Amino acid sequence: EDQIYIPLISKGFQHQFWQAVKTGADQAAAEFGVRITFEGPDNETVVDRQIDMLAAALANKPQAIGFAALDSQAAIPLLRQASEAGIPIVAFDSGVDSDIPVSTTTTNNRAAASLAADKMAKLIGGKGNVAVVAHDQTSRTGIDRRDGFIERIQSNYPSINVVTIQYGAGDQLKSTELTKAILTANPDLAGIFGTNEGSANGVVNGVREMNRRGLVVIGYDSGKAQKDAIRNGLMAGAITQNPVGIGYETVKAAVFAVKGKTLPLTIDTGFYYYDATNIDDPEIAAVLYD
Amino acid sequence: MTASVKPEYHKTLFFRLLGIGIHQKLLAFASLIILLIIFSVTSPNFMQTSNMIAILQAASVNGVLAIAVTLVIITGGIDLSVGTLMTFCAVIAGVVLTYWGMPLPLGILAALLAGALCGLCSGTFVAKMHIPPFIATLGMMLILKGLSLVISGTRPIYFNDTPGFDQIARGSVIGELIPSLPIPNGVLILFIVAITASYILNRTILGRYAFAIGSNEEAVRLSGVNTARWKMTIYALAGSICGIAGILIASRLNSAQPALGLGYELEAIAAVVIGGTSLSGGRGTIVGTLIGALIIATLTNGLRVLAVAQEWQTIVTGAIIILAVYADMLRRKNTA
Amino acid sequence: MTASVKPEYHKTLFFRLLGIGIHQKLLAFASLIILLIIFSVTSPNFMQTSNMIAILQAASVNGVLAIAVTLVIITGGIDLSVGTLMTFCAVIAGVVLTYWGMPLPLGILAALLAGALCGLCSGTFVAKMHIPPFIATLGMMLILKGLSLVISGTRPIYFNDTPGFDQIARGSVIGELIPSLPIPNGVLILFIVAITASYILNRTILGRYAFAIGSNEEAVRLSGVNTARWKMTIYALAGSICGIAGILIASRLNSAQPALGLGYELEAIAAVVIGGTSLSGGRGTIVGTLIGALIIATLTNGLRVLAVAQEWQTIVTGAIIILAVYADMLRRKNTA
Amino acid sequence: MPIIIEMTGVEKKFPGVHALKGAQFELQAGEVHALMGENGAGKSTLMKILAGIYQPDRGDVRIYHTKVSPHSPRDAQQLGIGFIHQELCLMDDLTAAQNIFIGREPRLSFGRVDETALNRQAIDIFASMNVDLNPRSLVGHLTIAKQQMIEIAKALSFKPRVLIMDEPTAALNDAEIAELFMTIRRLKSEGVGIIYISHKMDELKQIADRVTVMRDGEYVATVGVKETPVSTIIAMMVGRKLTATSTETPDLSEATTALEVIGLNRGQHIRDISFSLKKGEILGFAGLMGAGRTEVVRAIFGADRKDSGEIRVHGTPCIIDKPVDAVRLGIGYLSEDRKRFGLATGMSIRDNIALASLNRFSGKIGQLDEDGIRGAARSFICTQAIRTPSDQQEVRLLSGGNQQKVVIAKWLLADCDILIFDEPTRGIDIGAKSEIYALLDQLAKDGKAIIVISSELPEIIRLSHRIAVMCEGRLTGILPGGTNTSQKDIMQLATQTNAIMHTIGN
Ligand SMILES: Nc1ncnc2c1ncn2[C@@H]1O[C@H](COP(=O)(O)OP(=O)(O)OP(=O)(O)O)[C@@H](O)[C@H]1O
Ligand SMILES: Nc1ncnc2c1ncn2[C@@H]1O[C@H](COP(=O)(O)OP(=O)(O)OP(=O)(O)O)[C@@H](O)[C@H]1O
Ligand SMILES: [Mg+2]
Ligand SMILES: [Mg+2]
Repeated sequence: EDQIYIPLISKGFQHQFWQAVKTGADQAAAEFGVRITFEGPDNETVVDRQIDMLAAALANKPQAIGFAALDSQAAIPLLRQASEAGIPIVAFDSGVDSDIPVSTTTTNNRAAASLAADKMAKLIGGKGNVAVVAHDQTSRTGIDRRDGFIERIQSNYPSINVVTIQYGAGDQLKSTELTKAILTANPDLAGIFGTNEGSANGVVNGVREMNRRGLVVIGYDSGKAQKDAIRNGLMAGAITQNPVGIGYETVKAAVFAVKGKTLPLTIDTGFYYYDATNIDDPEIAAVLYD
Repeated sequence: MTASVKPEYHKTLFFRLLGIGIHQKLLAFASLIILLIIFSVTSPNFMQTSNMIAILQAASVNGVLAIAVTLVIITGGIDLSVGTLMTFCAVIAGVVLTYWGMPLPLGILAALLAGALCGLCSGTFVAKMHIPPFIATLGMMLILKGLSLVISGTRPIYFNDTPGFDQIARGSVIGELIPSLPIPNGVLILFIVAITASYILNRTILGRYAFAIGSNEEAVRLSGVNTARWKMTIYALAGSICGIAGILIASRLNSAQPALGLGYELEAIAAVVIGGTSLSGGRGTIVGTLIGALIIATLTNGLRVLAVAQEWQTIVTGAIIILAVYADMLRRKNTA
Repeated sequence: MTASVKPEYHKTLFFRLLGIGIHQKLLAFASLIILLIIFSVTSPNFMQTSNMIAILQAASVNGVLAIAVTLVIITGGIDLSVGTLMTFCAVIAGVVLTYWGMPLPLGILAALLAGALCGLCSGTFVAKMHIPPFIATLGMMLILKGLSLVISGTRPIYFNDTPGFDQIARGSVIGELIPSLPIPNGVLILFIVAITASYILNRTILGRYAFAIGSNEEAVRLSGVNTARWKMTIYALAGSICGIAGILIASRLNSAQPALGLGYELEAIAAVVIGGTSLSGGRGTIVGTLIGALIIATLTNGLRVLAVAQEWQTIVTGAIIILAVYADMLRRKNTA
Repeated sequence: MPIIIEMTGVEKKFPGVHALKGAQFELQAGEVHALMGENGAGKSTLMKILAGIYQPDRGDVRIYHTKVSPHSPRDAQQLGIGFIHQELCLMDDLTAAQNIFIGREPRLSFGRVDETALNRQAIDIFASMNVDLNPRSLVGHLTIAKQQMIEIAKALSFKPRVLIMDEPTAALNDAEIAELFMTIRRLKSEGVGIIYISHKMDELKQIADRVTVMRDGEYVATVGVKETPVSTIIAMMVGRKLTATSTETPDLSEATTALEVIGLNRGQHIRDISFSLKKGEILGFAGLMGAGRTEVVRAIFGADRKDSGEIRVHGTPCIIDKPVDAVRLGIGYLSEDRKRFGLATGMSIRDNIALASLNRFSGKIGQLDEDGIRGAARSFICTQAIRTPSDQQEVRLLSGGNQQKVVIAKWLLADCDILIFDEPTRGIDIGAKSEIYALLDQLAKDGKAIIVISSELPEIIRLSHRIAVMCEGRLTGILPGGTNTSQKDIMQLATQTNAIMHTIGN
């Protein structure tokens, strides 16, 4: 069988975001008639496990590889080995600090989080205390979203104060508990930003369990719970990337690379802010997942 | 030279059911009380009814899991699969209720049955195949983690179509009777599970054999007891308690999150040991475990309310776990 | 009625050093060989030099950690902090080399010292304060996790300014001599650690006391041995081996990743138990642990090369861990 | 003779137990000084204080008139005190030689152990004790008797000036005891002072020079062995006179057969064993240590597998694969190692007594009839005179004799009519022993069928209605009980390696 084989090594697997990326990748695979596999570690800290995955993927002599680096430096020797063997690498989600990838399909997390900050500022009237419930303290996406939000607040909205940042590992229950603690400690809190699906749902859950009204919650990514929360007003709005698009574009770029076509260095799949008003718009609905 | 904590039998019904020696056990609250006092002093927002309820609720899932582990630890075993088993049961409930659209009681029953069945598997590995409990349940932990993803299709299952499902943990029967005390049902369930488990441990043949097996399994076998069968029963019971935890967490999140659960086992075991149960088996109490779970929940909540930086929260939690167990050892040495 | 696996002494230097009884131990390879055969048959890409080397390399960090845990388990304890201690040591190396710009040997020394010191802490909790090893090292696990984040400023520390650092694990001294066999240094280090640990266990006083303490601590104490001191030494030794693991992983990643390490302890313990070491102490071999680590690495790699769906990989891994231990138990029963 | 050790006014309290009340003791060089007393009299505690394991609450310890206070086993070792513990205190996973020299391994450079020297030295010690043991064998695989030998070798290897032997012969057979006594006499001639604790009165005359008697933690008296009759010493120990009783073999010709074993085999250890046991009969099993008696009864009880053989209970052939099966058929087994196989020592007396009969005390949903259990436990505590503050006392805090009574009570409560006692009086004082004898007699009168295994020939002769003798896994003969059989008759069969059935009487 001469079917093109493209393994995708992602940053995660069981999370909805990565499953949405997988969906997009599967669509592209069906469309271009290639075979893909999709794998990712349990959490975004286990850098070495991801490299073992990459090594195993290389053993199968793939025609191209899609790779979302947990740490872009750590994987460079293996990536170099791959590119020397003539296997093109397509980076996705976040880039690899090197010229090895033939193309990078990504969302600008930092810019997306800044947009969340702008929306937050607007909704709370430009002043007050806000908190961040982040999903990870050390991973690229965790840092970018946290910093993108905080830096925008600090630089543009001097009367807004980020009182606390806590990390719930994207675990809904943990994020629920820590949201409740934040609410207890800050009775005057005006808004909370949850930096991924699990965090955002945890925040909504915590707010609901504490029966707090009038609090502005801004989330990230989509998923059924988050969409419901936006529809029924518990969540003001959320940032969404285009995970399906990321997966699709990655596989597409890989196929093109195998066929020797030239590719743009970065493919920005974009991000959007959605709330109750535009959630059903076709172009938004297209990038949301359940 | 450590004294043993033994089920003793006391006068008042409550303490009889919880199986505690008042005098000895009141001392075990010490660490908890100290924590409460420290946090009350350092943060004005800590001592509010709503926050106390938040702590209780935070302790509920871990508490139920810890009770399950306590049963297994008393027989001299350990159960690392409680976290993923909880998730697995939640997913099963999701499949039955949401995918198949069955009525609520059937979903709950399915979760409990699934838990009991998986527990029975672990129990069989341990009792019949003589695989060390650590490995048998580590293997189960991985198997169940994978199965949850397979069965759910790596997607959360929502319970929106099952009205009342989220009220199982979130609603408050007590709050309806006494509006000033809106203790959520999840907490109530924790206490009901605790009292039932305590009753089983201290008042039934199953409990008696659990202690005896943990104390000297060979002697029990030579007394003509089918130790394998009783051990399997205990693991199955622990499994069905994980099923309750699965319902609780699913109800709180109004969804079954198939990827959750890893890491919950260590927190549960920590609660058990802080509560004075010996990891070598034969000794332990459910009240102790409850206190252990409350200590962990209070600590976590308090540090968050104080807005201690996350990395320092971890450090302090680690230190306090060591200290709490150390204090418990000293206490028991002195009251021995 | 299970027979004991004991260090026995054999003729050839290699086996003497590894302390294995050839006849008995060759059987322990069985599970590994079976796995290798199954994967070779099912996937044409599995049996390549480069993939075998990938497996060895994947086993190296876990193998070194598992050796550290083996030492502790032989004394009848357990060490849950090995994963985060490894990270902590890597971070310390990063601070010394990158932040302070010291020369390479100092960085390595600092990592080993940090490991030994933390091990000594756990050892003190266990031996002097009589805290159960499970809890003492669970506490240490949290403390070290937090400390790694604090010290590193929650950022990875890169070793770009320390030339040659990445060659510690990635380079290949063997490959320079025999170009057709580019076995990375990391693997070489694993084997050196294994041989040294095996030597210590089977040939030195420290090893003798480790087995003796695991076998019957009270008897050793009554023989006038300062068991506390020796236990602390073992924990410190295990800690410094975690330091080696820290250097290995930092070199592989050319960075110290401060959040990594949680969960590594269970994999290490699984390797130890698959290798036939008894969790109740007194018995165990380093070769067994090596085989255990290789079984896990082979399994993980093979399932990936077969492109088994990830959720099924988890399920199969769990099942095989249980089966491997079961096979080991049956084997020992028969050779008893 | 110079006085080596003087202990005076020693007080020791444990939580809830006043173990020593002003006890005193004196030891001269070159004497064997027996320390006697009932279970729980405080003998071991006193010796543990001397050996630095416990610290006394009050009182003096002098060695060569110098006040000392050993604070650890190591201190005591340095003072020249060797201690053979009552409870075996060995590391099962280490070899014999490694056990003996633990803490004092001959070393090479870099902390290496000189394994060759270690084994050589062990061989020397074994040779001096005249025992045949491989220094490389794993202790966990050895019999209790061999393990006891290793304990003794370990204590000797210190070349102590004072050697404490806390019931060293509890697990030894007569030949081994004879060897031990040779060693003791040799040490004595070298001027070593020996403190000898034992419950076997006959050993007293053979080996001891003086005897100190303790009762309830108090010093009673020190007397010379030669000039004091044994009955006086016993009276000092128990504080009352014991009347020696002997059994009368009842006429069992009418009695039905309770248990029949036909052609039982298992590997090398059990070879073609057949015998029968009637209701109301006490069948003694004699033999040297390792003759296979324990193996036989464990196989009957279903604790170990059998290769072949039929077992009939009350005439019906039965399959007994697990202890559960045996108990269901009314067979109870009291193992020789009650700590390991008989008791859940961390649990209360009440729980232990009820352990084999919980089914009877549990209701529909498994709830326990705690009152019923308490009643049953208390009635056994009464009828068997178990000395304990309450039925809730943890079993591990009881003395050996009382622990044994708890095990017996467990089987009586379980309503077993076939009872197998394996070394029922091992480590049990003379008072408790006679109580257990009386109890066995009574049980037989009540119609129970009883098997008793004992390595003490006088005991076997005293108890049994018939005596089965085993040697190397074979049943070499069945002798009549009572005064018709002499120790010599038994020993002859016990050392007879080819199996010729001698059936005398019955
Ligand atoms: N560590 C301990 N804690 C509590 N009580 C103890 C402890 N050790 C001994 N005792 C109690 O002290 C008393 C004396 O015990 P000891 O072991 O000295 O008796 P003994 O004379 O050696 O008896 P035996 O002949 O049965 O060995 C007993 O009542 C025993 O239960
Ligand atoms: N676990 C074991 N491993 C190896 N050999 C054993 C084991 N148990 C018993 N044996 C051997 O089986 C034989 C019979 O032992 P058994 O204990 O039945 O003898 P016994 O007559 O009851 O003597 P004792 O009074 O020592 O119990 C002995 O040779 C003994 O060494
Ligand atoms: Mg004694
Ligand atoms: Mg015997």
